[in-house]
Amino acid sequence: MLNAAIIAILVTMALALTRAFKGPTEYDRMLAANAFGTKTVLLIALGGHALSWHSHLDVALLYAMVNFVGSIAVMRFFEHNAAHAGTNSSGGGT
Amino acid sequence: MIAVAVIRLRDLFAVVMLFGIYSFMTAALFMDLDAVDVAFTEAAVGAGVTTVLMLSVLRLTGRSERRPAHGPLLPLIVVAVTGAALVYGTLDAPLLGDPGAPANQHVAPRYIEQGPIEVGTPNMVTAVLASYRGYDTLGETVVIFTAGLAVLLLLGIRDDTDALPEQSPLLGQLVLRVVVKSLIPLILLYALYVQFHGDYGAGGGFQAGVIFATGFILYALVFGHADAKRVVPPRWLHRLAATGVLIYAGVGVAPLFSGQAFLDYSALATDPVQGQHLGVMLVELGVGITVFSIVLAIFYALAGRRRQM
Amino acid sequence: MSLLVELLSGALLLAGSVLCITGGVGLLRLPDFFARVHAAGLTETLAAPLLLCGLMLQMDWSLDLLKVAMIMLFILATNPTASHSMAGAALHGGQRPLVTDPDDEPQEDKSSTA
Amino acid sequence: MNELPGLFNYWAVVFLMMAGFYVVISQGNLVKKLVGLALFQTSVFILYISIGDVAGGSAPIAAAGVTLYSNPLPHVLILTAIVVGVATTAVGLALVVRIHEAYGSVEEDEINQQDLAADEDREVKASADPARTHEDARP
Repeated sequence: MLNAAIIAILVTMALALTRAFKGPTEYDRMLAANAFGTKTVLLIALGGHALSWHSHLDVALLYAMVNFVGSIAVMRFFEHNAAHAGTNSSGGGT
Repeated sequence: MIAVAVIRLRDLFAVVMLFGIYSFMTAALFMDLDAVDVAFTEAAVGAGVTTVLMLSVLRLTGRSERRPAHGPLLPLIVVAVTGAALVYGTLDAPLLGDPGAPANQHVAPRYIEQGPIEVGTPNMVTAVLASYRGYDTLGETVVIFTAGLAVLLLLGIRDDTDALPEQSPLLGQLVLRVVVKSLIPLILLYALYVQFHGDYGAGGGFQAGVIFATGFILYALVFGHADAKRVVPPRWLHRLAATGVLIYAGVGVAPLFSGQAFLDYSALATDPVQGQHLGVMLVELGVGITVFSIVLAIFYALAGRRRQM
Repeated sequence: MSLLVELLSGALLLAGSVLCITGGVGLLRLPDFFARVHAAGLTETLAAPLLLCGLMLQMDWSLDLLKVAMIMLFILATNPTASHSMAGAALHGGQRPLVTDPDDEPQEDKSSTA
Repeated sequence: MNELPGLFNYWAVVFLMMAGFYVVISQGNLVKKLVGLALFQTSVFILYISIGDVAGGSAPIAAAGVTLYSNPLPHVLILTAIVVGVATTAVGLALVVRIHEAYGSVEEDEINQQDLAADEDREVKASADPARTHEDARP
């Protein structure tokens, strides 16, 4: 059952990756990246257990944090652009 | 993983996004290759800090620039030829996972067999990092320090807090604020755990410093730079960075007084193993402090800068 | 007892996997960004705890169990927050939810350009 | 996935390295070039780590009952290299920011053009007034 779960996570990762490549807007890419990060956390937690890696849970925990920080940074970037778009009329380009 | 690399050659913002994903994958690969510490570092650095720094630069320079300057044919040919040469070169290389490969024959067995006994830390990576190759690590710490100095020199050291009246645009989101506020202590606690547990499990000064800095970067992202600078003034950071290097070098100098070699921690206590342990811990602390303050200072310098035109 | 735990863990893992894939498909197939946010955010927030609970049931008592709990807590706290503020950012950045049927979209485009 | 046939890791590394190399030499945007450099860097990391891997070994953390560990030395080298790498990338980014402030662009050819234009400007001035260039050259 663990294996089935791992395969499911891998499939979802692939789907998220496709969305990240296609992503018509940047927001889609960001969403996909976030989903991908979460899936990586799960993959390492489950896969590490299945393959009995050493201290995989530390890494998974760290990933969860870093993923969140990354998303926040991206959002801040967007909001900044949006604020600039109001004055510049062009969304952040030079 | 390979696919990521290929399709990544596109729009600038997407590139940074995908680079984050790519970092995650690299780190997962490192896990698979039994390099726990490296995966740890790559995750903290590649996916977190690099993304944040790149984004703050994109904010400054604009992201829509994209123009193929000349035809891709010539670079492609160069790349293909170089790649072919390299592939040809690998044909003689030892197979993946071969215990008899030359790289695994020379000094590694000694580190593996003697490390836990001589240094007293179960994590051999920490032992090698701080004790056997202490000189290297001192050098790396100094390099990081120098890089931080270079960034500060390029971007200016003034901390004009009042020059940044802009509030963080994310400040308006109540949910985010509350969650982040409650998460930051956890992150910092975890960083301390990584720092001091590095002797036994994955972790150590480099990772802990980065995670600690990540906590503050998160704070700065959500609550704005002015607030973050009030919590950790840049002035302190500059001093902290120097302090970290000094701790390391000081630990190295201390044995000289009792007639031992530079960075020979055995002289720090009466029992050599205990001395080693103490030395490793202090050195890791120095590294952690330096890395933390340099990463945060770089972040302040890059992200606190306003667009000039 | 152990059989029960095993079964329970298996069921949780299976449910988690199904949700996970659902979320992935939703992420790929739904027509606009806000629908995708809801697909990804909602399923992930449930799938992750399910999977991690399933994992916890298979593990022995140790510090690792606490770590899994921490991961779960972390995902539970950060994931909805991230989705929420992503949707907020998108709305702020000029994205509007697609309220009409996606099949009507081309016509609407034409009328707006005309 | 340790069962992957022998040399695959090197090929993956070479591929990644070449992808990074290609980005560096073919793209005009300086930020993009830095990303390419980072890609190149990671490929080297992977090379080292895969060299240090030992089939069937466990992570180099001493544990009871484990006798085969993977090689800790590459791990140490790469561990420090990653952090140093991010520091150097930061220096590069800082340079890019300064360049952007000085030239108003981060595209290589635009910067070159501006440089050329500035040079020509100077030459024109110099040919118009040879005596002044002499003075300029002395200090």
